[in-house]
Amino acid sequence: MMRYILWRIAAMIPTLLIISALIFTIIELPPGDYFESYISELQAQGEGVDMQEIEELRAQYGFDKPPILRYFHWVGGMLTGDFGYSFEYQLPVNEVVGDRLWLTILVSFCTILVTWLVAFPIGIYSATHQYSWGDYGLTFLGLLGIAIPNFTLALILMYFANIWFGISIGHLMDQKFLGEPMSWEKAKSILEHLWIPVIIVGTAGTAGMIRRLRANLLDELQKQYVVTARAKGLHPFRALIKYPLRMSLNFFVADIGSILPQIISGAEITAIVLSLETTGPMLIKALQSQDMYLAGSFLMFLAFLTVIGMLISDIALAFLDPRIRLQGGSAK
Amino acid sequence: MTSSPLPESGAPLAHFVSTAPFDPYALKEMTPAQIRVNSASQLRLMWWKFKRHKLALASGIFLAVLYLMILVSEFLAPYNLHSRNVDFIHAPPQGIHLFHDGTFVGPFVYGREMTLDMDTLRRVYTEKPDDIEPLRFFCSGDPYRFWGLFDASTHFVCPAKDGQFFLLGTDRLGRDVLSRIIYGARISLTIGLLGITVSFILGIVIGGLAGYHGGIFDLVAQRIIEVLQSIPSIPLWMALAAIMPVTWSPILIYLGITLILGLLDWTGLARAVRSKLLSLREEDYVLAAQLMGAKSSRIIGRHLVPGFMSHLIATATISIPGMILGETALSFLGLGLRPPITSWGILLTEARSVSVIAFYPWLLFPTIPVILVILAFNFLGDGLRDAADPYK
Amino acid sequence: MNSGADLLRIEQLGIAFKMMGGQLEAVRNASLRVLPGKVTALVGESGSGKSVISQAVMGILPNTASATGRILFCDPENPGNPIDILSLPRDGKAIRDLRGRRLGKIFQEPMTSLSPLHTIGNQVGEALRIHEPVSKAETRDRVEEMLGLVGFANPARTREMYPFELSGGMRQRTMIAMALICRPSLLIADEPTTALDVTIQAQILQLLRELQAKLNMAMLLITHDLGVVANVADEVVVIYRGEIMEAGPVETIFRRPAHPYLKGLMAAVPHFDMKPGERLKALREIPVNADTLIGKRKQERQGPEILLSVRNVIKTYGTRKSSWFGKNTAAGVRAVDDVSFDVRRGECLGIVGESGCGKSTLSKIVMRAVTPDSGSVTYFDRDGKAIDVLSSEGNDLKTLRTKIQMVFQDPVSSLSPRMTIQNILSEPLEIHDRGSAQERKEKVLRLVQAIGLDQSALNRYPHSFSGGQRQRIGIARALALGPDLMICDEPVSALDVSVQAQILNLLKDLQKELGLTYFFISHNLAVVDYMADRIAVMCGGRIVELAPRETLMRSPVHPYTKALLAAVPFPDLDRPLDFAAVQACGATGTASWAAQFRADNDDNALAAADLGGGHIVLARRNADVRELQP
Amino acid sequence: AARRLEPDFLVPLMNAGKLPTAAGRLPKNPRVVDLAAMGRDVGKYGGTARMLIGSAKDIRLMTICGYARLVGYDDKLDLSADILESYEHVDEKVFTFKIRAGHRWSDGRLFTAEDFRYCWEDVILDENLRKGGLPTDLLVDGKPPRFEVIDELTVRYSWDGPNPDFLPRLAAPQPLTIVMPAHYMQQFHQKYQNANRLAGLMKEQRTKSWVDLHIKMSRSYRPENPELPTLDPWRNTTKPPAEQFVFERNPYFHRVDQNGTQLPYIDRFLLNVSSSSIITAKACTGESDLQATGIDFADYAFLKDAEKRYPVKVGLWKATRGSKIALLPNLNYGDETWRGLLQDARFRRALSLAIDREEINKVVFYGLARPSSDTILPDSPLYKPEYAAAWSSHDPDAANRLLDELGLQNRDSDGIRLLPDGREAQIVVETAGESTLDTDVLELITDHWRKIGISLFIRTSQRDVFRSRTMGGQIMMTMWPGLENGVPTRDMNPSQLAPTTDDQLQWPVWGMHYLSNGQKGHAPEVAEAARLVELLKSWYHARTPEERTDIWGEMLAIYTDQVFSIGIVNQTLQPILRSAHMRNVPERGLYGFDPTCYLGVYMPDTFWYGEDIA
Ligand SMILES: Nc1ncnc2c1ncn2[C@@H]1O[C@H](COP(=O)(O)OP(=O)(O)OP(=O)(O)O)[C@@H](O)[C@H]1O
Ligand SMILES: Nc1ncnc2c1ncn2[C@@H]1O[C@H](COP(=O)(O)OP(=O)(O)OP(=O)(O)O)[C@@H](O)[C@H]1O
Ligand SMILES: [Mg+2]
Ligand SMILES: [Mg+2]
Repeated sequence: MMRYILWRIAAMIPTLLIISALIFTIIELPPGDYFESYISELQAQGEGVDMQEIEELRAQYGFDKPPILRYFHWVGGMLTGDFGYSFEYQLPVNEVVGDRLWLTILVSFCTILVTWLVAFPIGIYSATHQYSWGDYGLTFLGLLGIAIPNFTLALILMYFANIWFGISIGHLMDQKFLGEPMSWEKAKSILEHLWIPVIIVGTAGTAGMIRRLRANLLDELQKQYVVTARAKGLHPFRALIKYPLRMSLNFFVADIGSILPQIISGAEITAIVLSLETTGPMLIKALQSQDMYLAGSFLMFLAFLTVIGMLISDIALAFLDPRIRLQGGSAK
Repeated sequence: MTSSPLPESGAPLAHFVSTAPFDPYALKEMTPAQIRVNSASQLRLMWWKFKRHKLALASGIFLAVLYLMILVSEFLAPYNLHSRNVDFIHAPPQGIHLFHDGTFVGPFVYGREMTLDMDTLRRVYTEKPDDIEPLRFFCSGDPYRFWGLFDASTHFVCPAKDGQFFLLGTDRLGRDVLSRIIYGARISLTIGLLGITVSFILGIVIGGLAGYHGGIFDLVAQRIIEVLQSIPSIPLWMALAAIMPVTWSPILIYLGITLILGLLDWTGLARAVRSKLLSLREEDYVLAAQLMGAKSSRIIGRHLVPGFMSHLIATATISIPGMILGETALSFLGLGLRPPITSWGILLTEARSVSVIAFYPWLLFPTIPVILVILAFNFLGDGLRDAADPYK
Repeated sequence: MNSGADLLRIEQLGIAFKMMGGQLEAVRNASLRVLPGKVTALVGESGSGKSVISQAVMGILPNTASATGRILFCDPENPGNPIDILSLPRDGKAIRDLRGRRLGKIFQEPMTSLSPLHTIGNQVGEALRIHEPVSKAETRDRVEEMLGLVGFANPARTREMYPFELSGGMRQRTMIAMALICRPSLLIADEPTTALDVTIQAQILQLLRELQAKLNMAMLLITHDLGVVANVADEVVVIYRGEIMEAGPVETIFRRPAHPYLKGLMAAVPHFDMKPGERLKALREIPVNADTLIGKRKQERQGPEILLSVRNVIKTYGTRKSSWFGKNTAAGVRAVDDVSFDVRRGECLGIVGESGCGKSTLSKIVMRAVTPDSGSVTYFDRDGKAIDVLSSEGNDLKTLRTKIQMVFQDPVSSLSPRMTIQNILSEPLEIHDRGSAQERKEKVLRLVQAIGLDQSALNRYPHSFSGGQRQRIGIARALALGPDLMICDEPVSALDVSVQAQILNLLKDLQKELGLTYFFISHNLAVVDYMADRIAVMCGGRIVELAPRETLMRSPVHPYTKALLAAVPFPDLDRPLDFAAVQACGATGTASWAAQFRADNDDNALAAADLGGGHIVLARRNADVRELQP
Repeated sequence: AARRLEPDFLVPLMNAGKLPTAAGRLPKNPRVVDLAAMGRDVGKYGGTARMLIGSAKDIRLMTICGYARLVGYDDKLDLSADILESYEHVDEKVFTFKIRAGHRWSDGRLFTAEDFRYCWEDVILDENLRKGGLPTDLLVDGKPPRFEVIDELTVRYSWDGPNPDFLPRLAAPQPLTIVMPAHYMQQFHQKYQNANRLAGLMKEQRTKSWVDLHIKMSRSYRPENPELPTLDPWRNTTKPPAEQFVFERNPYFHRVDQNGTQLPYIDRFLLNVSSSSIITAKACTGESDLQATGIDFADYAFLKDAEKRYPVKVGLWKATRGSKIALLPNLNYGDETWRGLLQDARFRRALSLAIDREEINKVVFYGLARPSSDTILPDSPLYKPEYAAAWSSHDPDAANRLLDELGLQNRDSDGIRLLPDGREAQIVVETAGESTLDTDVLELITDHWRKIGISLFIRTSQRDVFRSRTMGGQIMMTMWPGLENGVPTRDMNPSQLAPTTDDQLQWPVWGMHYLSNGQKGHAPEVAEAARLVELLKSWYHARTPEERTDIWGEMLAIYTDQVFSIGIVNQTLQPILRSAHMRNVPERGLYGFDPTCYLGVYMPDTFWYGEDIA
């Protein structure tokens, strides 16, 4: 196993290289570059631009050189911890992300937590009470969550949260706390705002998890070893947790690698609508304005999370099910 | 020898011998129902089991009707997709009445009048209580080109001549929301499924092979999955949308992009399949099949995947909303479908500001068919699952 | 011994299964009882409802079943207050309190009854943790003690292992340990010893008797082995197709069987004194036309004499724990240790041996389901072509897959749970493209009938069959392609003697008519005696003795063989098993062996010694052949 | 009444001795704003105004709206000295600027001729800082001015030829920079700073060269550097990146009200970064005290509704664009046949005539806008009704006739006209599709054009690629806002009517030609366009106001008659939301970037909070 892990870590290097090349290509694919979009944005407001200055900037950031050189420059920079420069913010990328990263982690973490806290009990309940009113009702609620597009849900929740609870529209905190240092009041304000994005982003994943957990559990519930456990006098619920649930976790564990990236990118639209101070809107904006180093480094960060997540998922899988042999072919 | 094998509690056991006739060759006679069951095929058995699940059956019928309906959207919709009525912009939904002043008139709506409140700049619609506009059925209304093939103008229901009938209200260009929902069903119910199909086939095949064979196959497949999973869809859409040729029709572009997304979307499923197969392949029945000389495809298809069916069904039904609403996120960023094509997702993106929720909530009506379809697919999936469940 | 009120009284029990197209009445009007401290044996035909009754007692009938009648349990802890188990809420507190603690159950199919994800120790100790306030350490000690009692040589190591790392018999012993760990007052044992070799079986029976005596434990014993019944039961109930046919004290049943079914059963028992060529007397004979069944012409025994040749095969399993840190084979288990033998065309080679000695592993190596560390397996085709089993590819492999078939030791897990019997049986035909769809259908029907099931079985799923029925389905599947060599791993262990007779006769007929070759693994020495032409005895991964049937049975040389033969229980009240004499004599008990058979930690000390007449025994290299002769 | 002359906000600083009193902070001769004459009230100090911005870059709104310029427009669009005490010019060739004595930068240092000199000699003329040479606005016939420091408070720029653009450029929303706080900027200049210190500063600011450092630290339009001394009414105190920018009053601001109270009244502006999609919603819940950007006419009803629930007021101003949105046919389109058609005035006129502007007005603008060609508004002294009416009536028949005349009489089975080479007449209009407005209008136009046998396809793409793709001839037509300045005076440069830059999407290649002095692109091949260029050139040399008026008139006539851009409606309304307590915000006004600088010419420094200050 140890060998396998080392081998996998080694395999990450070429994988990440391929990913970086792909990401670079995707970012380069749309015609134009940041400066084009910068100029046109200014023009749309009726402002003029000093083309001379733009040309200088272009030269400064190597946009007059072939993309391949820029690619190597970028990758080389990342290896030394230099993630490039954001044109939009006119700051090094590391500095731009700043607080947003923490808030993103906060939102993602809460979302994942809520998703699990909600999905597991409900999934188990639905499986053990198949076709009860509870099952139907919770299924319906869950599906409602994914049937309504995130941004619509965001608008609705935001609107009613404001009307009913007086929570200020959008953002992760009241305006007055923006840029303030952390305080009790600020934390309270953050909590007050947090539930909206968490619900919105969480619903989709929750419903999927409930349904899949339910399906997997229903399959396992009939297995003989559950009967054995019951014959030992184990409480059916404990039996369920210990045996079928663990079996059903297979799909869940297979997925953990992509949970974080998925939630982060799934939250993008919501974050834009709600104008959250997370990285999502920043990424989208960077992509739209072709602020390439910002976008690229960000995507690489997500990719890195994914790759690590996959490794963790594989190791967890082997822990979960001792029968699984990751290394070998089909012969024993 | 006694007539009951059971003595008093605690008493010594007497020798009991049954006196019932005994014939080792006797066969239990079967009822006709049993005979029918015994000679049915597995599919037929499943169908019978499926039928027992009433809600699933109802959902199945509902979906079938829906899919039949999209064949005749033009006929069912009271208006055309793009018919505008500039006098009825943002008109709220209208109730159908049967009685006027206590007398039966048949289905009709009251005529309405729009006034513009110049102070708040809102359009105010007032019902004219004596303007009865009876609905017409199988009537001639907006002319359309049926599936682009021939001209026709028959509709299932139309407003009274020179009247109006907006059951679900109108949007900001005065287009009938109901008609747009009916037309939108065409795209929403079809193209997305294509994406699901592609991603499912790929997911099962690649995940299946990786999980079943493991080793180098698994290694390569996993690296591909890693790479694909690392590329979020939004930047990809942005890139693709930028390089797709202008001359392609929007529907073609959308189809293309859906397919591409399908081609990229299989990774999650593949991983689930793979990890499940990694453990299932250790089962004895797989070994049994191998020893019979079954090929991998057969083992995966006949032995392993069925053991995983519930998960697949659940995943499929849960991906349907994603596919129906797939374009909303993109439309939101201005990358999705463009007029003249519409879908439920597009209709929803049109309601993208808080003011809509406050003033024109009927623009959110398209969520209702989405919810219904998703529920129907899920219940259908439940029914299928149960039908395939040997323990039921 | 206290014989107060009945511990368990089953009154007028009826159990029916909801099925497509109607009900299946599995049990009708069954009444039986178990006295405290006594053993009631429930015997009967395969599929007659024994296991279902035992499930009803535990309150763990499947959802599709419905039960009528009463099952009264009179807990000695709470005497005079019988509880009707059927009336307790399903999985309620009351019944949960009984299960595991007061009622222990040994399931018929040990493989599927254990969770593959949890260690043996975890699963065995679970009942203890549920019902008794025990500390971790205490649990561990009790578990290890229990594992030791059921015959595990190294309980500490076994505790850490996973079920799939154990042999069939080991899993069964795990089940026994699990059922016994809380010292229940009633043990429901559903075929507890089918997968055990006779010596271990005797050991387990001994253990049960001790517990009975010590704790006044009663036992509802479901078994097909009339020998076991004769040796441990106090009362016997005979059930046939869901109805009680005969009941009485063991004496009466054995000495004065009255019902024709019971008589037939007694008559069908294979015994060691059968004349060559004598057929077993099955209750029902099903005439089988080998041609139409297998669909293949009667074939002369042609081709080279040797069909399969196994040479120096070695297989070592690494344990999972060690596999976390690189390949560490040193810590592994040597399941098959330098085994060589030949299988001749048309013969039946019987394999007997200690539970966990590597029989199944060996058979899987021959099937190429397990790759040995070294050694070779060669198959000789009818036209003399030698195929290397371990490395063949393409066409050769395809031939092998049709020519060699296997009956798995564990019938449940070898049947795809989501395929109907129809599909399971026609699958090999489909794979190898035999016949049209219609022909396949007909053939499947003939196969099903040949194994004593009827058409109504075709559209059911494996889980809805009884243990014996599933076993027969496994046999039918192996027969479907008409193989040359059948590897049967305990093919009839779950069958009652009459159905067993029926199946054995079928196999014999096929052997005679089609020249089928069998590689027959069994713990039932009488069965092996009936079937085999030559018998190999395995112990600790090695073949310790190999001889023609007669020779081996009459004049065994190896101490292990002798011990085996001595531990066979006879269905005869006058030949009781001398439990005291049965000692641990397997791989763990080598110490008691004569010096010339012991390896004494020297890997290379032993070699096969030929005693002539095809009689080979494993002994020290320097041992004198004559010394070995009995 | 005893008026308080010091804002509470500054009192602590003054008490601490860090700040002089008002008298010490104001120039000897401050600019007096006569509020009464403007019909406004004298206000009182205090309060914080919150404003929502769509991205951090929008902090430049404060520079635009603050509108402190050397010379600036008033709300009648007349030029007058603002920061300068006075200015004079001789024939628009020699400009003499007089600085207010005692005028100080926001850090308290005196503002003198040295600041002009530094900017001219050490920045504009510095080869490192100005690699591309001088800004074109400073060149007349390719030659820079002579710069002289007359005395401490007087500077002079003189050219050989007239530079009528000079003062308007200084008054522009994004002004020409000719002055910098020398005392502050010198520390970043190679010439004044020792190399070691400079290197240290570069490291601190993470710039690669001192040039970058200087550029970065001197940005005044987008005031990202909180240290940079400014002359604006409010100065930024927050360093980006941030979600909220705090602008505080400049204690040395040079304007006073008629009572001598130093402006601005409002102490602070808080600019909160929000995504543009929820600015409206937030503004409607009272989270903004002054909002014009990010809210749209379409939201008016919603905004108005908020008046009921929150202390806000919504007014409607008139947008100054020549047309809210216009269709710009690319006269440099790559396809030969199409280019021929697009360059033919009859074709453009037909397209214009086919549009039912009344319908669009009704559907999208509640009938409150005015159908018009893309031209100036009646608010401009140069306005004539015929400009607006040119080819902007709804006359499909005339349009059809024009098209038939052009040889497009053949149609296919769907009624779509065929080009001479047999292709269908399909026009692809590109739009940024950022608001539904564009697509809605296009959808309506699609129907209108179908009636004349032209099919329209909408393609949304990122607007940043429009310019280069239009240049490359890949875009046939774009949807874009109409003329920038819809309320010009004759003294404003009419260059927007002629091909003068490469970002004019109807003729970028010609514009490039002009811009590059004939180096790139090519000269207009359409006579009328060429004439526009000529007229523009003659405007520069026109001596009398009448001459200028005439030139403007002729250009406007040509532009509208030729339908170089197809206007739809103009005089659309822009909602302006303000706190109900805020005073002096005009009810009506002209809203636009150029020339009114959004709120700039209406002087937000005179806005104040009445009643209880929020
Ligand atoms: N879950 C089930 N659903 C339907 N029928 C069942 C089910 N379980 C058992 N049966 C049927 O009930 C009958 C009795 O089964 P049971 O398992 O009790 O047999 P048994 O006496 O234990 O046989 P064996 O000795 O072969 O194990 C069989 O005919 C079997 O097919
Ligand atoms: N997958 C495995 N991993 C590790 N050890 C195994 C595995 N399979 C079998 N073994 C070990 O190999 C030995 C032989 O097992 P095998 O199943 O061949 O025994 P057997 O002779 O068939 O016994 P039984 O009669 O009890 O079925 C046992 O000690 C068992 O624990
Ligand atoms: Mg049984
Ligand atoms: Mg075995």
